[in-house]
This record gives sequence, structure tokens and C-alpha cells, in this order.
Amino acid sequence: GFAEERPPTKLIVGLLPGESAPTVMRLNEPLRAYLQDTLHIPVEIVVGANYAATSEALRFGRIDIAYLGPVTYILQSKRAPLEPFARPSHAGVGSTFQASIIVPAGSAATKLSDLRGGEIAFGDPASTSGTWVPRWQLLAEGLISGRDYTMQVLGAHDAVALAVANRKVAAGGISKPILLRLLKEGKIPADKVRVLQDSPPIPEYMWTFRAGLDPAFKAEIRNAFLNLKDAAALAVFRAEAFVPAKDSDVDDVRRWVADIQAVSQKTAWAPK
Amino acid sequence: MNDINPTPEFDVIDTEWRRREHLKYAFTIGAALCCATAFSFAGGFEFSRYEGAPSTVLKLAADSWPPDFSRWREWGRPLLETLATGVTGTVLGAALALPFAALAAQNIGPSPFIRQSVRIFLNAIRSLPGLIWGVIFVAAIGFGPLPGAFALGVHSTGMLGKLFFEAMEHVDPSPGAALKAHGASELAVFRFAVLPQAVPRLVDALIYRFEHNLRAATTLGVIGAGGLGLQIVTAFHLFEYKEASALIILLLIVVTAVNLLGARVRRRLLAL
Amino acid sequence: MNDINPTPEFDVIDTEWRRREHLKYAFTIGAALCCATAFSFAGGFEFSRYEGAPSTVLKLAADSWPPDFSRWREWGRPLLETLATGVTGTVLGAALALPFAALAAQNIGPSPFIRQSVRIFLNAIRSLPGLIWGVIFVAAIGFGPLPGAFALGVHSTGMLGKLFFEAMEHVDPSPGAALKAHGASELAVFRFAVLPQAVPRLVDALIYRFEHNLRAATTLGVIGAGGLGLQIVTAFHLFEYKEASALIILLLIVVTAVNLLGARVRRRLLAL
Amino acid sequence: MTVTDLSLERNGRLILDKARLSIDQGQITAIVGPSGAGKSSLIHVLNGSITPTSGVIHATDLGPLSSPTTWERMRKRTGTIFQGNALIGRLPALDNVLSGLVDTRHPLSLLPWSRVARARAMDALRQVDLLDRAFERTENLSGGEQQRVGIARALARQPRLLFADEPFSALDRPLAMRFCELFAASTRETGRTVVLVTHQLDLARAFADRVIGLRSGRIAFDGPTTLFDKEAERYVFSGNSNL
Amino acid sequence: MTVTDLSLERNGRLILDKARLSIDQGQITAIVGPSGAGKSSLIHVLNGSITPTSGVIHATDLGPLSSPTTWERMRKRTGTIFQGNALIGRLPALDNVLSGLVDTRHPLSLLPWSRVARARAMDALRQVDLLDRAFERTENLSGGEQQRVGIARALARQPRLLFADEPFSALDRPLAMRFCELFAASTRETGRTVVLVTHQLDLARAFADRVIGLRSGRIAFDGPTTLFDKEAERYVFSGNSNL
Ligand SMILES: Nc1ncnc2c1ncn2[C@@H]1O[C@H](COP(=O)(O)OP(=O)(O)OP(=O)(O)O)[C@@H](O)[C@H]1O
Ligand SMILES: Nc1ncnc2c1ncn2[C@@H]1O[C@H](COP(=O)(O)OP(=O)(O)OP(=O)(O)O)[C@@H](O)[C@H]1O
Ligand SMILES: [Mg+2]
Ligand SMILES: [Mg+2]
Repeated sequence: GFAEERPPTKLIVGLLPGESAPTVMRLNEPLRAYLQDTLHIPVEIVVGANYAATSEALRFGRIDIAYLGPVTYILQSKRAPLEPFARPSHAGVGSTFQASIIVPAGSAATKLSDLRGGEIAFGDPASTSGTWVPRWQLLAEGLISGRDYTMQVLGAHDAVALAVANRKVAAGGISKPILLRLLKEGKIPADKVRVLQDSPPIPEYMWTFRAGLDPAFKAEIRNAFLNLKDAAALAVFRAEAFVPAKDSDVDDVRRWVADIQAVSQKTAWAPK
Repeated sequence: MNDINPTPEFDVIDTEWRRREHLKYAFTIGAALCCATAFSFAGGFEFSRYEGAPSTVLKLAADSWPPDFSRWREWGRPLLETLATGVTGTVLGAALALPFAALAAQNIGPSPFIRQSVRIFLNAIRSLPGLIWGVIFVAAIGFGPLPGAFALGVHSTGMLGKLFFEAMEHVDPSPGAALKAHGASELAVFRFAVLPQAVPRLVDALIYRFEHNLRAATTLGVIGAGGLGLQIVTAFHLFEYKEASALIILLLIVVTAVNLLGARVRRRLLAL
Repeated sequence: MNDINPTPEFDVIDTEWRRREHLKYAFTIGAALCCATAFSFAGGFEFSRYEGAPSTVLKLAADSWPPDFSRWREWGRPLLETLATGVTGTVLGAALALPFAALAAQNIGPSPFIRQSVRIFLNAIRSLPGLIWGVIFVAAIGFGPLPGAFALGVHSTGMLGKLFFEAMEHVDPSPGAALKAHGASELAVFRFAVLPQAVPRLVDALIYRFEHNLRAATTLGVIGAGGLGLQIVTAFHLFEYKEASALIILLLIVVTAVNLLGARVRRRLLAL
Repeated sequence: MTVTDLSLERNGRLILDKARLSIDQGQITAIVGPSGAGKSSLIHVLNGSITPTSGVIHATDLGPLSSPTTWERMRKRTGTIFQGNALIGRLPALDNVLSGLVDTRHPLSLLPWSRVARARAMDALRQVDLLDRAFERTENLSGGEQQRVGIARALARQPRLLFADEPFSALDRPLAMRFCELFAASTRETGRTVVLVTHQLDLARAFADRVIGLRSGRIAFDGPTTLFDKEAERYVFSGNSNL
Repeated sequence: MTVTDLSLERNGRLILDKARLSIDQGQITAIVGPSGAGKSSLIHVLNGSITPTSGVIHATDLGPLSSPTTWERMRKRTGTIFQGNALIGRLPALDNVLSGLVDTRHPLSLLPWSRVARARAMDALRQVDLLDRAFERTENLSGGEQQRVGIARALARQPRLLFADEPFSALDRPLAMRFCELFAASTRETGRTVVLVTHQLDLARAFADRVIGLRSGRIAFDGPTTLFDKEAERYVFSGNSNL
């Protein structure tokens, strides 16, 4: 029961780190300052590296808005009336990003079906681009986890990239933006990994309200995001702008998840 | 008591007694203040934060009830993996910890320099989080229970080393002194006086650590070491609390069994 | 020795002695076999896996050298948070653990039923991984050091409860029996005979756990509890090994300082 | 205090075998017997540290000691000097003596020991010549000094009934004599009952009113000291109880 | 064995003060003195458990005991019975006795104790009448029985030099006599040197060849037993050393 209707005196924003937490806070300082100026209340950013912690905090009202990945949102919105309201839009591709299935540079595989019988590494079990979308890509080629390949859950994108680069696995699923960043920064030598297949466009992460926020206040926040022009604030999200988001934006992902669940009841994780 | 004739000596002793008593109170108050400062720095005195906390915990508990054992058939192998990881890690750790502890204990170690070096070494390997040891070993020898076992082994060396040398330092020195007076070498004193006295505590520490390692697989599961831990974290990250609670109950049963078995081994075999 | 005339009794005792010796050897061999089985199940005997392992570890070590302290200015607050979390968590845990331990110890507890119940309760709160406690408290009271402190507190209760009751069980029973013969209640025996004897070990366990909690922030950092742990894990995930190693050295220094301080407190204050 | 048909078994060993004895109030009763005869076990049964396998202990004014409450009242008035001292080595001598007064304070009280308790403890330490070592860690004291701390702990209680299990084994002769005289004076003056286990038969003969001889867990002699002659002694100590 | 100007300080207390004494080979030397005089400390210095603050210990055939090697050779031939027993309570009596022979085996050997060691330990246990309790946990034994295990551990070494620190304090008279006779026999037959600390002056008078009286860390008497008369005794024990 979050029937609280009075406007809060403070906005708490939950983020997941792509950098170390203080860096995330520092990078997002323009966004925080902008929100504080626009909303005329104090704004605080908290960073949790764990999907479960952030989304549970949102569900129980310990944070007011959070930036959630599609799968996290889908799972959590079954249990709490969350409301997505904005997502970043990128130059050229719109409001989407991609996952990739990568193989060691020397791998003989040329198509996904060549991975049959091998070990494939994935990131966090709740990660959209690190686990669910790559699994769906494989499924689309008829490869089912546990039957046609062995799932190795490594918990993080970087671990997947490292495992593939060191030829510890036949392939790995990873978020494409993260892969590109790792390559650009030289964290993973470019000659060690090769992209086997990119995924179809995935709906972007969504800014999501917790349940029970005052509607007028929600409108203020939504407008603040949609009208955000500050280049520094947007750059952190590699975005041109924030565009409106709604629940049905992630229907594609819902379908993919359902597809995986349909075939994987026995052979791998099957959420009910 | 009217039957006691105080002598002037009594006053001297009573003054000293009160001085010591005051010292104790002062220390207690000082320590309490330290704790209160830490608590307040952590935000523990912002009582508004506790609002809704009990209901949240209850809600989460309700979400986890009843535990869902429907997939128990799939837990056999992870359970075995966890046991194998735990046993191997603990045995490796104990085997390495014993000589280090002997070098680090004040009452047996060969020299203060070696003692301090070994202690710092033990501190150092403890300072690397188990998770990072896990990543290192996954990188070095690939996935599965083995890197987990090694990570636990190294980390356990640091921990058990400390627990062991403390247990050794606490033994009654007189039997050791007796052996020494009878021409026993340092090593013989260690084996025939310190070790036999310390053994019940060493076994306690070992069981404690074994139990810890069984549960630590929870953290390590995520980095590709598998076992029950991965199951728990996955269930938790996907908000399958009913299944997570079933897994935790399974873990509790295993842990309790280990403790009972340990107690029995101690009673039976060490009583010999 | 030609100076000893064996009596028939010697043979009886020698036979019994050999029986006990054989039992010990048999137990040792049995235990060794168990360990070998576990090791082999974990894949430890697949020697091909160790190929390249040393070079990988060396490579990782080289990547971490020299430690990069350039961002030390940003570590002040996380360090303080870690200390506050660690102190609070440990104190909470110890305060709760002490009464539970008194109920669980064989030589003081009021009844076997209560003893066993308390032990199972302690096992149960230990069985929930620290990470999950973290998520629960984040959901209950929001982000920051406080949920971390509570998570550590609850988990420490389980751990310290066990260490404490073992320390209490190991004290010399005779001073307690003396008090009891002098009309002291169970509680008085606990306070005036068991506790004073156990105190050095309780302090050991406390320092051990404090140190553990300082490092456990590593795990808890992930759920947004802040502190050095989050810094280390994110630095590690971002392949900033040089920074990670600097942070670990910082942690090592803190841990060593805590141990030295603890040793001094023990020597000085407990010698009173 | 009378005891009927007391038997005690520990770890399958019969240690006391239907012992029947009585202890007279205001007197010194010496318990003697070979090593391992069961003297310490008897003391432990009498002061309530061990529950006997069978048999009843009857206190003169409390009746049979069967319920916890009667035991509690009994314990209030007894003090025991333990063989092996049963002290806490890391605590100062004074704290060990104070711990003998623990039944006078609430176990959870955070207040320091009362003035009265302190005075009593210091007085007891003075009686055993250790007042100047009051703050020494007990484990740093010599064997005889530790034994005297154990004596002081019992004396501080000013008990009406004093069990002393080999209280002088590590003391020199003059000290032992002094304590014997102290015990004798307290029985005369305050009517204290003393049960003294000792291997020093000459002390027993000189100070005890009554001698009980134990042999392999059985009462082998029970009578006034005057009747405990060389022959009785030989009988009690004939053959080691273990063989 | 001669000792010159031996001083010992512990925790800021002067415990032995320029003690100068000699111990004759093949004889029984009794060390007597009030409780806390420093007798145990002297034994610990003589057997090398404590390093004295100053002073030199000179063994008849090894010269001054200054280097670790001379100490090692010295320790090989000595056995000590400790006041307080210094046993490991959770181990069986036999194991505690065997531990006296630990210098006969390699500390890392995984082999069981040799036949010879076992025979020696059993023989020692037999001498103290505890062979039937060989597998009893030592802490379950009575005070006197534990003391006898301590005696057995020293006897099993068949030492040429035996230090005995109040070895009979918890034993009954017949047993104490027996051990005294055993000691006397071994000095006669094998030339064993015995240093006996005891509060039982009659035993010292009956069996010792020489008496050393300690008082507050100083040698107050040193001479043949015949010269240790009542007056010498009074002098050594006059006034408690602590006061
Ligand atoms: N570690 C120590 N620190 C301080 N004082 C000590 C220490 N060890 C012994 N003493 C003191 O030194 C003195 C001599 O001790 P020692 O044990 O040698 O006496 P002793 O002659 O054997 O007495 P007893 O007959 O009572 O056994 C005692 O007063 C004792 O309190
Ligand atoms: N817990 C126990 N388990 C088995 N046997 C025990 C236990 N406690 C005591 N005994 C045995 O009971 C017998 C009597 O012990 P007790 O301590 O009463 O003897 P004691 O007469 O006081 O002897 P001492 O003069 O040597 O102190 C001894 O043989 C002893 O070994
Ligand atoms: Mg006894
Ligand atoms: Mg002594």
C-alpha cells in the first residue's frame, strides 16, 4: 500500500554502475543538478551494482525512480505496479541497443549453429543483454541450453569478455555497447575476440517510477526528463534525448523470454 | 560486616581497586561512544528510515512462502558440486594453514620476524576478496567446481591460518614447557604438546570453515564455479523467492548435518 | 631396554594401544580418501587444466602492478563508510550473539531443547547469504551504509554466535563448578566463571569478525551498501587491476591496523 | 549432616559404594584414605557439585537435600576449598576471592562489588598472607600461593560449613599449622563445621574431632580421632585402592 | 652441578637473589622453604625452562651450560616432575607418559611410538600403580593419580638427574614413602642425582643427603641433612616470605 499522494520532499534516483560508483555519481552530476533545478527539491543518486537490490528498493519505495533493464522491469512489474516513463534515444538506431554473441578470434565457428555442444558464457542471470537476448538468439537457431550447449553463468559482462578472450569458452553473450567500450579502452585486445552475431535491436533501459508517487509529481519528473537538453547529462547515456516510454515497449523482450521459458522448462532456468 | 577490622593496607588496595574499576568503566564508555559514532555515521539514528521496514521484511518473507521444492531433481548435481568444492577448498586451506599457523603462533614460531611476516602474508591473502580469487582461478584453470575450490582454499588458508594460530596461542603452556625441559625440539613441542591441546579447537575452526565454504559457494557460483550458490543467486535475481527459500532450506539442512556430523566426529574420535 | 621386565599386563595394554593406533590410522586414511574423492569430483586430477595456469596468474599479477593510487582522494569517504559499516555490523552482531551463545553452550544453557533450537536458529540466519540479507535490508531501509551494517550484523550474529558458544564450551569447568557449589545461579556462573575465562577468545572472535566485516563490505558494496568493497569490485570488473590492487593494499593496511590494535587492546586491557 | 547409602558411578566406574556417614556440627571431621579412594568425589557430592547415583544427603536443619531450593539454602552456608584450586588464572587474585561472594549479588548487576564484599575479600586475602599480591594474575603465583587464594575464596564466605579438599598440600608446615589453628578457632568460636580431606595424618590427628577413613569408595573407618590408631591407619591404607 | 650468583626477575619481581649452591652427583638434595620462596623457580632455572637474569649454571661434566648444545645434552639426561603436573588433560595417561620420551623420536615421524618407548612408559605407569588406568583421560583421574602420571612421565625417561617439585603433595603417606624409597634405591644403584623440593620435612630428613633452605629467594641453609636441625628449620621458615 503506497497510497501516499503528497509530493515527496526529496527525490532518490537509483542507478546501476557501468563505472565505479563514485564515477557514476560524478558522471551523473549534471543530470542530478538538472533535476534538482527543475524540480526544486533535493535529488540524491544511489548506485547499486545488483539488479535485485535496486529493483526491490524501487518496489518498496526506498528509491523513487530507477533506470531498469527490460528483463528486470518485466520480472519486477509482475509484482509491483511500476511505471516506465522515459528511455534514451540514440543517434541512428533510436531507442534501442544490441547484444552480441562473441567467440575467440581463432574460433572456427561461422554461425551460431557451429556452437552446438560447446560451453557458452553469460553474464548476470537477470541481465537482458548478457543472458536473455543471447539465449534467444541461440534459440532462434534451434540451440537450447542444457541440450545443445552448456550455460556458464559468470555474473558480469567483463567476465564473459575475459573468458572468451582467454578461450575458456566457445562463445559468450555480452552487451554490445559494453563490448565496444572494452575494446576501445584496450581492456580486451581487439585481436582476441570476434563478434559472431549481433542481436536484433533491444528496447533500451527505461526510467521507471515506483508505485504510489503523486501523479502531479510524476508528470513533473517525466517532463524534466523529456525536456532534458544538457549534453553532459545525456552523454552518459550516449543519448540524443530521452523519449517517452511505456510498458508495451518491452513486449518484444517479453515474447523472447516467454519463448525461452517454453522450451527450457527442464533444461535450464525457467521462471514461472 | 562488623566482623572485619580494616587495616590501613585495605585502603591502599581499595584505592587501586577503584582505579582499575574506573579504568574499565572508562574503557567501556569510550568503546560505546565509538560504536555510537559509527552507528550514527552509518545513518542508524535517522529513525524515519525504519518506517515500513518491518512490513517490507514481512512482505519479502511472505513472498518466499511456501518454499517451492518442485525442481528438486535438478539440485542433485549442484549439491554434489557444492560439497566437492567445499571439502576440497577446506582441506586445501587447512593443509596450508597448519604450517603457517605454527610459524605465526607466539608460543611456537621460530622468530618474531618470521612470525610477523607470516601474519602479514595471511592478512594479505585474506584481503583479496574470495570473489576476486574466484575470478583469478577461473581465468587460470577454467570453470566449474575446481576454480571455486582453489579460491576457497586460498582464502581459507588466510582465515584458518589466523584461527589456528590463535587456538595454538591459547593452549596451556605448561605441558609444552615440560616437554622442552625434557629435551624436545620446538617442532616436537608443537606436535606433542601444542597440537594435542589445540586439536578440539582446530576441529571447531575446520568445521566452521567447512560450513562457511559450503555457503561461500553462493558467492562463487556467480563467477562460474557452479554449485547450489548459483542456483540460489539465480533464483533470487529472477525474484523466484519461493524457490530461493527452498534452496536455502536445503543449504540449512546440509549445514546442520555438517555441524552434527562434526560434533559427533569430535566426540567420538577425539575422545580417544 | 633390557632393564624392563614385561608383565602379562603389558601385553593387554599394548594390544589395546595398537587397536587404538590402528583406529586412528584407519580414520586418517578414510578421511584422506573422502578428500581425494571430492578433489577428483571437482576435477582436480585433470592435470591438463593446470597448463598455462601459472602464466595466467603471473599475467594478472603483472597487470596489477604497480598499484595505482592516483584516485586516493576519492577513497576517503568509502573508507569511512566501510569502517562505520564494519563497526556497526560487528557490534550489533556481537551484542545479539552473546545471549544466543550463552543459550547454545552446552555448559551453561538452560535446557537441551533450547540449546538445539538456538543452534538451529543460528544456523538458519547464517544460511541466508550475506548478499541476500543485504538486498532485504536495502528493500527495508534504502541504500547506504546502514543496510550493509544491518546485513553484516545479522550475518555476524549467526557466525559470532557459533564462535562464541564454542569458546564458552572450551573453558575450564572447575571454576564454574566452584561458583555453583557456592550457591551461584547459572547466570552468575556464566558471568563470573565462563565469561572471564572466555573473554580472550571472544575478543579474538570479535576482531576476526570485525576484520571479516570490513572485507565483507566487498560483497555488500555490490548491493549499494557503498564502502571500499564496491570500489574494489567495480575496479576489478572494469579491468582496472592497478587501481584494484591499490585498493586492496589499502584494505590490507586497514585490516593489519585493526589486528595490531586488537592485539594491543587485548594485551593492555584484558591483562587488568 | 548425615549421608545414607551414597553410591556414585562415573564413566562406568563405581567410585563411592554405599557410603554411610554423618558429619557433626561444630566439629572438624577429617576424611583420609589412599589416593584415588574417592575423597574428592565425596566432597563433590556433599557440596552438591555432583549428583550421586543413589543415596540421600540429610542436612541437620534442612532435612533431606532433594529439591533445588534446599540445595540453594545449603550452598549459601557452605564454602569449599577445591583440590586443584579451580581458580581463573588470568584474573587477579582479588577477583578470584571476590568470586566466592557471588551469591551475594545479582548476576546481572552492572554495579561494582559492594564495599562489604571488598572488605571481606581483602580480609580473607590478609588471612592467607597474600594481601600484597591482590592484583597479581593468579597464574603468576606460586603453587602454594594459588592454593592460598583458593582458601581465601572459601574463607571470604564465612561459611558455617567448610569443605576443604587437601587445602595444605602445597603449603609449608608452619602455614598449614596456622590454617589448622584458624579452622579449630572458628569451630570453637562460631560453631563452624569443617570437613577436612588430607593426606597429612598428623594434622588430622592433632586437629580433627573425628576421622573417616575411605578405601576404594567404601567407609573403612569412622570414629573419634582417638580411636584412629596405627592399626586403623594401616587398615585404611592397606593396599592401593587401584590394585 | 654448581650454580653461582643466580638471580631471576619476573614481571619486575626479584624471585631469586644471587643464589649460590651446588648439587652433588648420586645424592638426594632436598630443597625446602616457605611457600613462595622461589623453590619452583629454582627448579625451572636448573632444568633450563627459564633463563635466569644473571648467574651461571655449571654441570659437572658438561661445563657451563651456556650454549643450546650443552643445554640439549643436559636435558637429555634430566627428568622433571612439575608442581601442577603440566599434563594434557584430554590425552590418556599413557600418552602423557609417552610424551616424556619425545626426545627419542623424530618430531615429524608418522610412525607410532616404538616398542621400547611403549614398554618404558608402561613400566613407569606400573611403578606408580596406574597401569590399569593407562587409557583413562588424564583429567578424569583424581588429584593424586594425576600427580603420579607426572611422576611416571619423569621416571619413564630413566634420568640421570631427576628434579622433583613437590612430587608427593597429593599422595598419601605410604605412597610417598614408597616413591622416596624408589628414589633412594635409584641413587644407590644407578647413581641417579635427585633434587627434591618438598614441604614434607620429615621425608626430607629421612631420605635426603643434603638440605638447601630457600627463603625469599635467598639461600638460608645449605648443608648435610644431619645439620638441618629444628633451629635451622625455624630460621628458614621464620616469617612468611611475602610479609
Ligand atoms: N611469572 C611470574 N610473575 C610474577 N611473579 C612470579 C611469577 N612466577 C612466580 N612468581 C613469584 O615468585 C615467587 C616464587 O615463586 P615459586 O613458584 O618459585 O615459589 P615456590 O617456592 O615454589 O612456592 P610454593 O611452595 O608455594 O610452590 C612467588 O612469590 C611467586 O608469586
Ligand atoms: N570423571 C571421572 N571418570 C572416571 N573416573 C573418575 C572420574 N572422576 C574421578 N574418577 C575416579 O574415581 C576415583 C576417586 O577419585 P577422587 O578424585 O574422589 O579420589 P581422591 O580420593 O580424592 O584421590 P586423591 O587423594 O588422589 O585426590 C579415582 O580412581 C578416579 O580416577
Ligand atoms: Mg582428591
Ligand atoms: Mg612451587
